[in-house]
Amino acid sequence: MMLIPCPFCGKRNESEFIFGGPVVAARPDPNAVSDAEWVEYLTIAPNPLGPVQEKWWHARGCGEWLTIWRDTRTHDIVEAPNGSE
Amino acid sequence: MSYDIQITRQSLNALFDLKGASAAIESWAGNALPNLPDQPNSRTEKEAVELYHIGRDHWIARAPVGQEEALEARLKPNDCPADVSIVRISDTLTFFRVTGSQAGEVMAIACPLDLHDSQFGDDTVTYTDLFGLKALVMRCKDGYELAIEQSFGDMVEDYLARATA
Amino acid sequence: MFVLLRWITQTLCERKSVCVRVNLFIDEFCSLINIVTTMQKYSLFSLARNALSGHRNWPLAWRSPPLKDQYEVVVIGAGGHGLATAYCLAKEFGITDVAVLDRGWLGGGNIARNTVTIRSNYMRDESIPFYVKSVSMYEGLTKELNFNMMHSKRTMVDVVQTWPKLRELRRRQLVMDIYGSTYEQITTDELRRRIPALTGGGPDARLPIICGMVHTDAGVNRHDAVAWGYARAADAMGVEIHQQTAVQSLIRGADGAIEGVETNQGTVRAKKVVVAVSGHTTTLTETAGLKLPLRTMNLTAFVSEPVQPLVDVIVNCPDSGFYFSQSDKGEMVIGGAPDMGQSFRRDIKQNVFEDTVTSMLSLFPSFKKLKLMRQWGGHLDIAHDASPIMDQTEVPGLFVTAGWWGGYKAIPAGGLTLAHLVAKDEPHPLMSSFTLDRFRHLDFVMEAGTTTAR
Amino acid sequence: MAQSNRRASGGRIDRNRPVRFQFNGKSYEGYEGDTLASALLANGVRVTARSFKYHRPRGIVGHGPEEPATLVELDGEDASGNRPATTVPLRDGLSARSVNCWPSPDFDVSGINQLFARFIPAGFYYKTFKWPNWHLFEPTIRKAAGLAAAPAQPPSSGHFEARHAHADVLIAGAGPAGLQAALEAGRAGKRVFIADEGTEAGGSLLNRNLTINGQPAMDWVADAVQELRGMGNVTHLQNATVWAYREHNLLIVNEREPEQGSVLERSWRVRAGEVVIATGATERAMVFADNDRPGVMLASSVQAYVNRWGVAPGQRVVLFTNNNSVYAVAADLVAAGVTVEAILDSRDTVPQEALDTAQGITVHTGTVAAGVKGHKRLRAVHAVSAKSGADTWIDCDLLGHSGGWNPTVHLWSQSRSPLRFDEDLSAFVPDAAAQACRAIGAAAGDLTLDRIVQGGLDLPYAIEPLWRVDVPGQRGKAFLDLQNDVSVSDVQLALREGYDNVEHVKRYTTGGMGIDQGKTGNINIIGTVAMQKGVPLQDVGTTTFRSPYTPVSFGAIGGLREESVLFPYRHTPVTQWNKDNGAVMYEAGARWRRPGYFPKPGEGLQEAVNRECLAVREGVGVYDGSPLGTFELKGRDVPRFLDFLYSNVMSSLKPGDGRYGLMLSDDGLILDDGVAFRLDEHRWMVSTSTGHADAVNQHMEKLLQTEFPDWQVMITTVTSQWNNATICGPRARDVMQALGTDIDLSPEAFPFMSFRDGTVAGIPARVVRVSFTGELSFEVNVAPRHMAELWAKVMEAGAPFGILPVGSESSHVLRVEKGFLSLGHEVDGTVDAYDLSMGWVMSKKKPDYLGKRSVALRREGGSTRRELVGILPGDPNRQVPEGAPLTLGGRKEATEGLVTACVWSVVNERWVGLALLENGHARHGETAHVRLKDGVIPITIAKPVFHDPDGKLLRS
Repeated sequence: MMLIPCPFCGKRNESEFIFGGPVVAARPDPNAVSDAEWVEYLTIAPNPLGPVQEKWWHARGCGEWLTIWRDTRTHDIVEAPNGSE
Repeated sequence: MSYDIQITRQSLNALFDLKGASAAIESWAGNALPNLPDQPNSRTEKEAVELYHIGRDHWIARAPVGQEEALEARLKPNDCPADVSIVRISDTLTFFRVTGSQAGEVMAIACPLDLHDSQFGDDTVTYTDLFGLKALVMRCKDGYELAIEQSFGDMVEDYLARATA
Repeated sequence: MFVLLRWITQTLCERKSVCVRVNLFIDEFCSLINIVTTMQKYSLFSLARNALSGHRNWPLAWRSPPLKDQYEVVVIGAGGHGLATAYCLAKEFGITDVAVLDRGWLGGGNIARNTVTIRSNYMRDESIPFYVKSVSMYEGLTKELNFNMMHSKRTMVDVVQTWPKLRELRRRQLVMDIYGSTYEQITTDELRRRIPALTGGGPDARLPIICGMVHTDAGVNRHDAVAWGYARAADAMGVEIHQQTAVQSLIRGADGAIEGVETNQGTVRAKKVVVAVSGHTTTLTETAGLKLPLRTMNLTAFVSEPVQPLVDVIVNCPDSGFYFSQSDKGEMVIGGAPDMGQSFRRDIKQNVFEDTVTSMLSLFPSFKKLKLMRQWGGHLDIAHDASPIMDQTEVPGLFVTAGWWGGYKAIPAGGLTLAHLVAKDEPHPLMSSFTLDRFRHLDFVMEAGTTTAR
Repeated sequence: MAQSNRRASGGRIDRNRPVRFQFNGKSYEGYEGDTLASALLANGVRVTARSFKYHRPRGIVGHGPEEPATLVELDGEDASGNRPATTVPLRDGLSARSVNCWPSPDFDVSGINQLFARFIPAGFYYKTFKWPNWHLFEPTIRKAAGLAAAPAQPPSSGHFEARHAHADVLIAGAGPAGLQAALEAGRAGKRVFIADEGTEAGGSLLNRNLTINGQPAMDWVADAVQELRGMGNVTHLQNATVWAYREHNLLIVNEREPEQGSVLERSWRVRAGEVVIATGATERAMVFADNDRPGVMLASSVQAYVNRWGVAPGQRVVLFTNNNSVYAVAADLVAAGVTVEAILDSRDTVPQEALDTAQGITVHTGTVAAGVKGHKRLRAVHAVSAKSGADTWIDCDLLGHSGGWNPTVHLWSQSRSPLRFDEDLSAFVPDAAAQACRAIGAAAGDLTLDRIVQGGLDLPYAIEPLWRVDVPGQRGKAFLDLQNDVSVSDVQLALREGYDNVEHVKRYTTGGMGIDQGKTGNINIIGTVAMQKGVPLQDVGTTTFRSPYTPVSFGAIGGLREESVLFPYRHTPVTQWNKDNGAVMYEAGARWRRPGYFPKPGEGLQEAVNRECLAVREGVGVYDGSPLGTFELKGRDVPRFLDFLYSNVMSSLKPGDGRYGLMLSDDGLILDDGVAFRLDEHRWMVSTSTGHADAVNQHMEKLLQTEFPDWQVMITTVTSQWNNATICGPRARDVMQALGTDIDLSPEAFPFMSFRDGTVAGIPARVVRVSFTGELSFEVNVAPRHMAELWAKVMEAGAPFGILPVGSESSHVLRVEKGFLSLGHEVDGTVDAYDLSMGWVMSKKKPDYLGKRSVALRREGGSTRRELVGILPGDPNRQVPEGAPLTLGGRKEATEGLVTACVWSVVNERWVGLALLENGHARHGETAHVRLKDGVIPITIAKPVFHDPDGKLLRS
């Protein structure tokens, strides 16, 4: 069980959170993209052997949706890698 | 009971859920409420009305059930502007008190939160995980007060009984 | 002689119709000779004979030949699927110039860390025939590979605790009937008779037991033996297995097609490369600029201390979210739900773990004094629709088998169908629904609500 | 003779408190403070077990959790299996039995296996038992395995507990290093949590005769414990094992017999700022022929029994070593009046300080123990000079051996911190930390007291590794893993056959896979592999250390949650009424339990359901609809939000009106269906299906917070602020009148799909006109505080009209008769709105909403659709099982659809059903075929509505 930093509450036990999936590309205008682009947006998620950006919901806490960078090898919560926001 | 504690299930409270920017809420209902707590997960009180700051742009006002109508009349949930949400939720939460010398130990069974004085002060109030449910936790005289979604009331009473069997 | 025979068939094969049969026959024949000639037969007698010579004369189960710089086919991953595929390439399709590369030790992937549940109780027309085939292949594997897999066809029993689950399982049963896979409902009394340790789930329980479902085709076996048996048989037919040979990237030619792999032992060329590395599929395919709808998760399991025989079936409790069987060593091998979130960390999540244990104790209260002995986790990659992917990718010559969770039960048929795909460049009928093509129009294969037993 | 090996004095036992216990049916006496092992040794019991595979006689080898040989099964209240005798505290009335031997370890029938040993080498079962098939042999093999029996019952009294704890520093181990660290952190005012697996603090000091600043080391321990007890910021647990090191510095501690009335064991989940691993070191065995004979013991264990338990496990002792620690053992033995015949040291030169410690004792340098005499009790040791090969037999009744020391790095390794092989210690030691943790003391490789506590005196450590004794011509098995009977020849066989990775060796030989997880032997397996392959140990590497460090009972892990509280459960104010009125309760979604049906005495499901359905169709019924998810939405952007969320248009709703809608996921799958009402300009009420309430809430919050942070929408969950009694049926309006309300109930004033606020039976209520049954319905919503009262009044007011409570079974029948959608039945992840003939719900006007593009894309793909149809079994009295497949002509082949529901229709007086069928919409009137295992049922395909097709009734 991890300790997840909530912007409102501070570090809290993972059991207070619900996993919300990895952060994927912004939703494109469905009327402006090709079928292939639309399918890629829906089905492709980053799956790195290392830091991944993901969403968590503080469901049993303040209700905040938050974003963290987590290293998939160690589960350590890490700084955003260079080049990402 | 193998732990030195008392568990008391409380009757109805008057509860109102308030959402919106603090300025907006203050300007609409400021006089009806204590000062808005500025610290996250902290509480203020004025004339038996308590105000819990339990989320971003999110507060809960609590008063004795006897004041429910009066408070509602002052908060006017149905008339408040678009950028403020006020909803009566008195029936949605059931409150318990866990008091006694070993209250802390029973809370340690119930929830993962660090309730040490250095981490969890007298004016702290926060949502956390309690027996796997979302619950409001705060200190009270000789122990802790917790609130869970009303429909889980019987279950939590059952859990607490087992925890202290 | 092997070569000669093949040559004869090639020349013979103007008249296609005969050709196929002859060819198959020849392949059979050759591979048969192959095994017999190069692999020492294991038997009670060979055991006795070797005992007298102090077991000093057992040959290597597999060779460690030097790594060549070129092969007809390179299979990445010496796990269950990789080894089975290599074996079938040689045995079924006569392709023996095959190298299986693994960054670690053979059989060290998920096949080294799973709960060996073999079953075919699926729900969709796309899935059931494939798993029926795989289960039957497993049953013959000990003899085929001359290696005791200790296959134990001990049936799986579902403990049903909610009506929606029963409805789902009944639906599954009715479709399975069509494909000759067995599934039958039994009463709670019968259930408790077959599993005496199942004393929880009574009328006052949180989820009272409603009934049981029995899947007699299900079984368990010895996972290491599966890896070793395939490795030994494949090796005997000329397949090379290279351990400690880490593939760092895939090489594409100017035409975009696959050309080989870059390894820590140097470059290896091949016109056909198979990626069979559950969990790490995308890590490799990304090096070829390929995007796949896969995410890697961690599925954990644990075993109890070994105890005297107590439960002789696979117990699956979909409503409570756990399943277990008792190994021949006496350990209860227990599995639960996967962790949330992507993970390459083979470790158990305490909360997920506690939930699984709690569920188990509520149905098997006498296990409270049973002790946890060991726990572990394994990586698996889950496709967007949670169904497997077996296909030649948009990179010509690059094949993937991925998205298996509970891929253990799929190893024999998975190896067969993948070898078919690689050898013939077209999907095997049993796997034709599981190509990447299905995502082009979001035609997901939703194996909705398969059991917790993966 | 009672306690023949008990020394006259000494030991940390209470000689005034004798304890009676039973072992394999014989009764013995020991003292308070004994372990089962020390008591057995005190009583001169030599053969205490049989081995797993060959059933060789075994004795006690160790003194702690490392014990590989003697596992026992406890009877009675503390029934549990496979317990190392060395970790079982002796208590009055304790009754223990050796595992895997019959009738007794002294005379064990299966001992015969020893004769066949050569035929059953490592992995023999992979090579045989194939013909005719494994099933023939499996039962026998299974019976032979498995050690102890599983406890037949849960503990008859008491319970387990799991709790959370938080600490600045967690210290694993209360030996000298751990106590030292605890004192320092405690004095610095940190929150300290120190746990130790032993019954008493002190660690290795308990077993040794050392001094700190001239005082007995145990005095220093006593003072330390005393000081810690006085600190409010320190939690100190003994008999508590830190068994797992998880991510983010979460460690799990198993506390046995805590001082808390009825708590049997307690599990602590400790979240620590820093972790200090002070778990000490474990002595490793020497590997030589017959090194498993009773009387062959770890040297440090001999020392422990003499010093801590006042037991002399032997009278004439030979010690065999490759390192210094044994010389201190010799000194303690001499001091205790035990004869040390000789020390065999494999090293050619022994450090002088070591020799000085053991003055007067014969030391044979460059000499090894090649083998031993004695089957059930040791008689002599075969001493062989490594150089000259000269050999002698030395008579003795005990051989203490030490292959050196391994830092106990299990927790360190579990933290995913790497190990490195230290050449000086010839052992794996902690390398760089991967989490906020550090190892100290012996666990870090500081193996002697002088390096741990200031003023501590100890013999400096030195070692020359000897991974196995290899004397030509020496017969007998040399064991690497006693518990699984793995010998050197097994490992050699594995390597010979190509299983040359250490993981292969482990799996092929099962070495180190026992309950002790190879605490004494693994390193020797690695050493043997390294020797064989001629590579350094570092390159061979270790096998993974996995939790738990020592076995933990599942009860302790599970804690309290069990039986009725396994999963959360919810109730409405009517739940009790339902039970009191004989409802059969079902598990509904979202942890609710709802009434399935209300059978009268002697009535079956079908009769009860028919009765309830008739009431609704011809009179009136009522059900508790409280569990429906309900949300209040507020803000300027609610309309555009709902338009994005639902597939149809909601923004056009006028205050007071509502609309049914579908929510899709963005890849075009149906998430949920429900109703949205506009309360006023900026306030909306959204209701969801019971089971998806939480999911929809998460869905909405995720969109608003992560996709549209600027949109002004505020969501409040009011599921439990509103309960409702839904009154449905032709007489519903009459019941409402009878209840009394200030709301004008006429269809004109109060049409379908609208709501009104007012009072019902004097209770403030919001009445909503929706219908899930197809009949005229009033959903009377009130605050839960009034629900029980309302329910009672409804039953009372409805009585004259024959009102009946309706369970979920009847709701199912009623909605099927109407062809209303049920997510659990008709929606299984493959169908879309068009398949359900609900194309009208897919807005054409809106350029974009969740799922629109994907549904279109999927349809463009042209794959055959399975469409919702009604079905009428050819035989009106023949029910079709739900889920039954439809196949072309009823042939045994791939399905073309399935029956999603089939119910007895009270209005049609026949079985009717719904199905998903390929191109079903175009096939109304045709015949399709249900394929069952043993037959075919022809059915007629029909429009999926069997009652009031134009919906006149629900609008009435």
